[in-house]
Amino acid sequence: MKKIFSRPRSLKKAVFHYCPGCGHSIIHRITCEVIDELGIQDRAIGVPPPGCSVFAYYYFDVDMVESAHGRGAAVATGIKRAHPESVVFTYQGDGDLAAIGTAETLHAANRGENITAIFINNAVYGMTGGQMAPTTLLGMKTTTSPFGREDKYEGHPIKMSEILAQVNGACYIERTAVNSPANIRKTQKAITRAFRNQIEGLGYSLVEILSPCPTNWKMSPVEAWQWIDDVMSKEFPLGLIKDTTGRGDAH
Amino acid sequence: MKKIFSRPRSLKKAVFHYCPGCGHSIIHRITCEVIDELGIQDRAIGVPPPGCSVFAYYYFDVDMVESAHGRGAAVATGIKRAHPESVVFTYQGDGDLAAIGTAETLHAANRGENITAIFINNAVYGMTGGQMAPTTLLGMKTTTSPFGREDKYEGHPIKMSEILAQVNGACYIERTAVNSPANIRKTQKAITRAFRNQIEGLGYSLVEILSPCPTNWKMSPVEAWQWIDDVMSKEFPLGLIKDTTGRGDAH
Amino acid sequence: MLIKTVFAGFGGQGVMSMGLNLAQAAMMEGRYVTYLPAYGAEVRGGTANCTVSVSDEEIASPVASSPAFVVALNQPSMIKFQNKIQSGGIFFLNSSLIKEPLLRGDIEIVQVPANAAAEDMGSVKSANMIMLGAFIKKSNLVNLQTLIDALAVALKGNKKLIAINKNALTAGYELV
Amino acid sequence: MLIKTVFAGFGGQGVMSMGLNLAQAAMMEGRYVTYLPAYGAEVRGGTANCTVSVSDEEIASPVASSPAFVVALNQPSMIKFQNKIQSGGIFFLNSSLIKEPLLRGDIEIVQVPANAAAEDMGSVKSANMIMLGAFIKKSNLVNLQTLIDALAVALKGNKKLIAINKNALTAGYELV
Amino acid sequence: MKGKIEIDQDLCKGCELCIFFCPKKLITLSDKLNAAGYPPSAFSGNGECTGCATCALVCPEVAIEVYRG
Amino acid sequence: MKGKIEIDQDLCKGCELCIFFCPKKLITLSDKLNAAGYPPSAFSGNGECTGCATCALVCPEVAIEVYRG
Amino acid sequence: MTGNAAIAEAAIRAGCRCYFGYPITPQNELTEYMAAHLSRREGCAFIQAESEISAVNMVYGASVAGARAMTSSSSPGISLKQEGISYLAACQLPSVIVNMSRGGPGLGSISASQSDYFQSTRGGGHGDYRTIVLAPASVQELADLTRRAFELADKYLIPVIILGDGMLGQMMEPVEFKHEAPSALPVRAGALRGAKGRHSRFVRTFTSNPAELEEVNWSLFRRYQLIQKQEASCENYLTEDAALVVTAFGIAARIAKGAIKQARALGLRVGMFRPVTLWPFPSEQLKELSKRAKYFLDFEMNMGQMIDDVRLALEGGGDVSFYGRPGGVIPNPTEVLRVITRVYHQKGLNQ
Amino acid sequence: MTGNAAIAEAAIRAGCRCYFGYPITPQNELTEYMAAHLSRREGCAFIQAESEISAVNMVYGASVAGARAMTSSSSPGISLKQEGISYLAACQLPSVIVNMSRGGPGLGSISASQSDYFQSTRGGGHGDYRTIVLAPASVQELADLTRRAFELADKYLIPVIILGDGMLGQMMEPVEFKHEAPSALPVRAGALRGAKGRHSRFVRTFTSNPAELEEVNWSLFRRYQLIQKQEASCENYLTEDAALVVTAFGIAARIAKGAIKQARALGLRVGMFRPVTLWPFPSEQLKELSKRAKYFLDFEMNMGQMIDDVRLALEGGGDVSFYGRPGGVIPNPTEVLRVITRVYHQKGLNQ
Ligand SMILES: Cc1ncc(C[n+]2csc(CCOP(=O)(O)OP(=O)(O)O)c2C)c(N)n1
Ligand SMILES: Cc1ncc(C[n+]2csc(CCOP(=O)(O)OP(=O)(O)O)c2C)c(N)n1
Ligand code: SF4
Ligand code: SF4
Ligand code: SF4
Ligand code: SF4
Repeated sequence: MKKIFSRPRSLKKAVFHYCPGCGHSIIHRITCEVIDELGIQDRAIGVPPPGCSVFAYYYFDVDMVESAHGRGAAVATGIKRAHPESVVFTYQGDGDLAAIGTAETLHAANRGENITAIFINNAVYGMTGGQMAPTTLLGMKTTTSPFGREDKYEGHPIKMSEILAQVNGACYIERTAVNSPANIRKTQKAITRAFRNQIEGLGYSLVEILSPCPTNWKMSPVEAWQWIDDVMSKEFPLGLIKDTTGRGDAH
Repeated sequence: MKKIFSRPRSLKKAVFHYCPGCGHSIIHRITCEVIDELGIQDRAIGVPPPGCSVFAYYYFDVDMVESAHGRGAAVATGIKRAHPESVVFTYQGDGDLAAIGTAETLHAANRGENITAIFINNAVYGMTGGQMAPTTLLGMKTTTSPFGREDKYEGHPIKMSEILAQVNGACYIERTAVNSPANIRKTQKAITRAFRNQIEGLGYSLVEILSPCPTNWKMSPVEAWQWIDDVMSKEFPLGLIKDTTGRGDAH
Repeated sequence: MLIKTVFAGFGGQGVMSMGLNLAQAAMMEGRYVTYLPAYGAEVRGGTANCTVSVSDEEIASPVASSPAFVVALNQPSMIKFQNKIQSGGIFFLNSSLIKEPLLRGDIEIVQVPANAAAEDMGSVKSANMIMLGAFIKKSNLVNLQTLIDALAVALKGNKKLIAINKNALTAGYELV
Repeated sequence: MLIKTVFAGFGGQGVMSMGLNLAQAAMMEGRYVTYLPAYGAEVRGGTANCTVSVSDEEIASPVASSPAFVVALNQPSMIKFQNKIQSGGIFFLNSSLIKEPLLRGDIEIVQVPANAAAEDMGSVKSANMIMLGAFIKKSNLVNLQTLIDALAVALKGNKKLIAINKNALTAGYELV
Repeated sequence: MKGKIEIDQDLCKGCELCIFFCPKKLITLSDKLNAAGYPPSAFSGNGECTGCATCALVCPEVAIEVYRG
Repeated sequence: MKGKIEIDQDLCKGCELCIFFCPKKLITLSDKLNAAGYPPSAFSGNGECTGCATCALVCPEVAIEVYRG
Repeated sequence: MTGNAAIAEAAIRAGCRCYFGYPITPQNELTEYMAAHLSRREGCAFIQAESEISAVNMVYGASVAGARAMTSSSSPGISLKQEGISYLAACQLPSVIVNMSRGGPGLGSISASQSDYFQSTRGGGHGDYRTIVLAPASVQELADLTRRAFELADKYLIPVIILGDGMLGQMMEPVEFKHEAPSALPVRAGALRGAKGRHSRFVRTFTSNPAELEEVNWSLFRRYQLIQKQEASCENYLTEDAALVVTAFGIAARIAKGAIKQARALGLRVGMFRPVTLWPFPSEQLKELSKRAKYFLDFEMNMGQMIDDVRLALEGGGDVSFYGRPGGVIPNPTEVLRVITRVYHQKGLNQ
Repeated sequence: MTGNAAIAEAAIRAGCRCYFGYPITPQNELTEYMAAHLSRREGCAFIQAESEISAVNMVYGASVAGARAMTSSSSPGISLKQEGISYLAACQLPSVIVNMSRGGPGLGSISASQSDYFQSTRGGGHGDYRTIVLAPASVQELADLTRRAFELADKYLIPVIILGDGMLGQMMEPVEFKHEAPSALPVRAGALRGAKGRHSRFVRTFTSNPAELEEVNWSLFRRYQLIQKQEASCENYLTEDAALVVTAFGIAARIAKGAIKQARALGLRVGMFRPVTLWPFPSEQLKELSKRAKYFLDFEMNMGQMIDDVRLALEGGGDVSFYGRPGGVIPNPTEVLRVITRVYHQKGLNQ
């Protein structure tokens, strides 16, 4: 029998430190699959800011640099401008990209920085222990929204992809999820496109990925995966949000 | 004969330090007219961050506090939360609100902070001597875009109002200009609404005002005023951008 | 006397609440107490531990570099702390999950089949309280009754939970 | 000898380029030179000034608290600097715009109808160069020819502009 | 005479906006400079002024007061 | 037997996602804990496995290798 | 109660009604306590801001409006607040900033550390300003000094930093609160709340006239001198007969105390000088002590920062050794005892 | 050429191809020069970032990728960069940060000031780190030290701060550049440029193991000691026979020099000690000098910051007076002369 599925080459042989059922692990793997597919392991430079995935460099077998919280887009900009042959991607949580990093992200996108952003929306701050994120759903109780998020007090969950779609420099934005075999495949395709855009010099691409955090959602992995379908994707609808690349391969 | 036009009460008797033909002066005056009209001179607290209008407290006869560059929305939030009876407005330039203050502005709007933002878009950094602003038009030469702003290098002019319109907490956003008698009147109406919304507790309101900067545009005042019609408002179309207040008085 | 105890296990096994209950009880007995949780980025899917120091005078450091007692609920914790426990100390092992032999001869070992006992009692989540009961019996750090009282405080009077936990504590106490 | 000169006027009257040209010329003559523009938030619609220090040795401070020469192109500048100019210094006044009398008797005053002369020459924007020409004649800080050469550098060889400015400089030089 | 305006000579910065926008073209620039160094504008009050206040509306310096009556 | 899978007992965290998503329900949770303290899942290789790789696709730990043949 | 919760509770009891923060380990329990107690409560404000920068500027706003306001963070987040702190100091706005510091530089470690001493005591922000810096060494003191911080802030119109560390924040110890939360606080004079019944006024720092700014700096400076005279405080522990004095603050002092007890048991005459206020540094008190003791061992959980102040206070009149562990490593009393013993012998104090 | 332009030109000639900045007075000419020379040029990057924070983090990225990179700002903007500078230091990324400082605190004034001495020399950011700090006193030195800054940054893998001020930045003086811009620079070893032909690697600071972070701190510390030994530099001006030594840096030193010339003309034996590197502070050199001279007058355009280092270097072995003007006020030589004369007499040096 032939081995038809195994660990991608650019994913190091290390045990993930993530919780059981966490979406980060899946996204790591499929990103590495894309890197392998595109043959860019020796050009890729990853930028993981703090967040549960701050240790991403233990897993990705590509050059990587930690950035300060929220500054991934700026750091990636610096790298790409200094060394345009590289393929630079940020790997940012929702606290990172949509709260403290709002300005860096929006302006990098607006300048059309030729980089790829992988944006993990798990509706909470994972690393710091489950605080409210800009993406936390209404009604969700977190350690800093103990009464459940309310529009009136904590504001509505922010839709960063839709916001970023407003600026010209962003050429491709899609929202996917990693909560089912089909969605995982779609996510992989989206990540592929986001990297291809960069390789072709088309500008800023972002894939927002709804990603389960069973720990802070206080659910079992299976429940968490289903909750994305049942609840989260109602607030954050999946699908292509923007594509100005003119390439025919949108699905 | 009856005096039918004179200095509004809440505008101090001081000579503006602004350049001849500058829009700041006009906006100061009409904001004061609105403050008089609404009878809120003793409740209003203004927040002017650095910018040509950093000295706004020399003109507005209401309580005022300078904020750090870009942080107007955060400071206004702090004031309003600590003292909800006040009527708090920020008076921010485009460098302030749309560059360094991007995150503060977007999130204050998203939380629906019950404040009023007066946003002066003059397409340049005035105070610091004419650098490129996020709103600088394509092709415009500034001291930091000496070859003329290009989409590819410096990104497209940012439309902050359209971006802010994406978030739920923003209840009212309108773009006006102060380059003709009619537009000045419309601006005054918009500012009135933006304050009224706050008084009625409806959330975050913003009026973006296209404002001439003859000095840095290197035009005469009259040319600058016309340029807003001829060029600037093509990129930044005037009109109501968002209104969820349900009040009938939109024009 | 300053006595430091480390409670260690997987996240989810309830080691933090073991420590908290002990700290609360010691406080109720009028002793100086510090409680120090240890967790970090690596906690996700890893081990968790906390340190409780109990003393009759001010406590200098809440950290235990060589604790007198270690309560290990799983194997990685046993491995992690076997070289730290002080000579002559007592190592409490959850023998339901820890199968490997310990390599030190200068410490006392108390084997507690906590998970098995908890299953017998029909409440698998009580393994930690069974361990704690056993710990108290041997360590004599606080009275069992104080611990039960402390529990009542922590559980804010939830009768059902108090009963379950009290049973587990007592069962553990009697197990060794 | 360290000599400090302040050029002052409205923004737009060209005081900065007067200072720059003088500094450039002095540099070409091998002297130590500093040029310090002064502007601030209040410049908008206000006055502008710059200080040129020329010396045969290293210059300590580029600031002039009591300049030897002041060139004032408008009345507010005259008012602002009339108390600062050092005793025995020379005050160059643009008499086309400055009508009020000066209140000090211990300094020399040179009246230059610069705007009027510029209008006569048909280039209203040259009033500053007329002033500068007059200044050079009286102050003897640098040679007229060096100044003209410096001008050529600043104008990057633009023949037409050079000619206009040279004429203005010379006219000013001959005016006093 | 339906209206008239008064221009504060010390406030005016000579931006010429009132001149440009006055529907009756009743305002001109004076040839003297004021204390601040600007040539202030002047009202040529020849009776055609309607007191429409357009000039005051556009004047950045709040230098114009308008009378009607 | 069209396919089979191998589950790395040390990598598995017992999240049960493979169990949930396996279309043939060929995976179960074992009752022992692995070294990391998780009950790993086990493949009940009863010949029905098609090697569809769904389990591997959803496995967050990359603990599953799939063979088809 | 954890140290973090103790601060939060003490702040609320000190009349703090406005809290603005942003998550960061190891101080999240503080923010979370505030979320639970100030959210949805009439007259209170809790905001998880979008960043530390925003949080400190919300404090600025709330303080301008007359409220007792507070923010908290840990090292990297405190760095981001530096501009804001400089503004708070410049505008003389009372406010409390808590730094439960962690290992640095960079993202560092989340373990307890003391390497932000310089940043806190010398103004990590720009300009000639100081903040009062309080360094508690127990959970009880965290609570007590939090209250004190608000009082000092109001008394001197100054931002006050509580410099704790991750261990103090996360450990639990018994704590007693001596005060109930006030039902209402008087509004601070000078607060901006709308110009009702008075002339409008403004709060600012910018000026185009340096001489004016110099005046501000001088008046700040005079206030700082007053604070230095009145508020420097320290703990002397067994220093009367000490041949060797350990200087240490915060959690390190606590650890040192344990070591000193052991040293005393061994017959070594060792004592401790612990600044409670890091700024103003109790220089007079230390100078005074140096009349009796000549040998000092400065012990810090960093590479040597407070030692500058120790040496400045001693003015050459003492022999100062140093022992430090940076990065979030927490030394234990026995280790410090070893150092004490070594220094004691090296300096010939056992003769 | 203005000082600001001189820095920019010197940087370009030092091989700096990546500049990221944000407008702020009084350093805009620097940014603008870079805009004119690095925009639209192959292999170069100029970005006006959306904030100072973004700019310093772009520098971080460019430096990680092996480029000589630079940012510049003035006081409030430098405060915002503190977190980033701490990261640069932690990750040992060579980089140059220019601070043309202005009056503070807060928004302050745009006039020249020296009140960011503490912030620059003690790490305004969190953690045990240092940056090399160079303090030029003329436009020529701005240019020379800019080149030196890039060299030192690469040599020691450290961020280097050029601490100038608004006056130095805006004044013009003749300046000579001794070097042509290199056509290409070798890529720094350790740079991240994709794992071609080697194993992948990473740059980070975060660790869950404080002991690891302690090691980082120790290795930084050892490097800092090396730098202190090798790079401390100063200017001695007429100090051989000086009874009174003025200590001053940057623009203040320049003003002091003028005053000293006048003092000498009056027959007063006055000299000047000017640190060129503020960190490492030339303590040895000053200590050495204090064998000859006992009286010092520290003169700064702030309320007294470098004086700490002067006193630390003297270790009680000197009598230090102070004269300072904060807020952006620029004293003139005559004023400093008056102070010199007063101190000279007070200390009885004219006998
Ligand atoms: C300046 C700064 N502030 C705060 C933190 C603490 N912190 C670390 S990760 C993080 C956010 C985590 O949330 P998210 O970005 O959503 O990623 P996740 O952990 O959920 O994957 C925060 C606030 C920090 N490291 N630096
Ligand atoms: C932290 C910080 N960075 C930069 C500055 C310098 N600065 C003052 S105002 C300003 C922006 C001015 O532009 P804008 O907001 O568009 O207002 P305008 O002057 O055009 O009215 C800047 C960058 C500052 N004061 N603080
Ligand atoms: S806390 Fe959530 S996001 Fe973080 S590792 Fe665990 S499941 Fe994943
Ligand atoms: S620079 Fe522009 S915005 Fe500023 S006062 Fe002048 S005209 Fe107005
Ligand atoms: S609009 Fe006002 S400022 Fe302008 S010219 Fe007329 S009166 Fe003067
Ligand atoms: S999906 Fe992977 S980790 Fe989860 S139970 Fe299956 S094999 Fe284990």
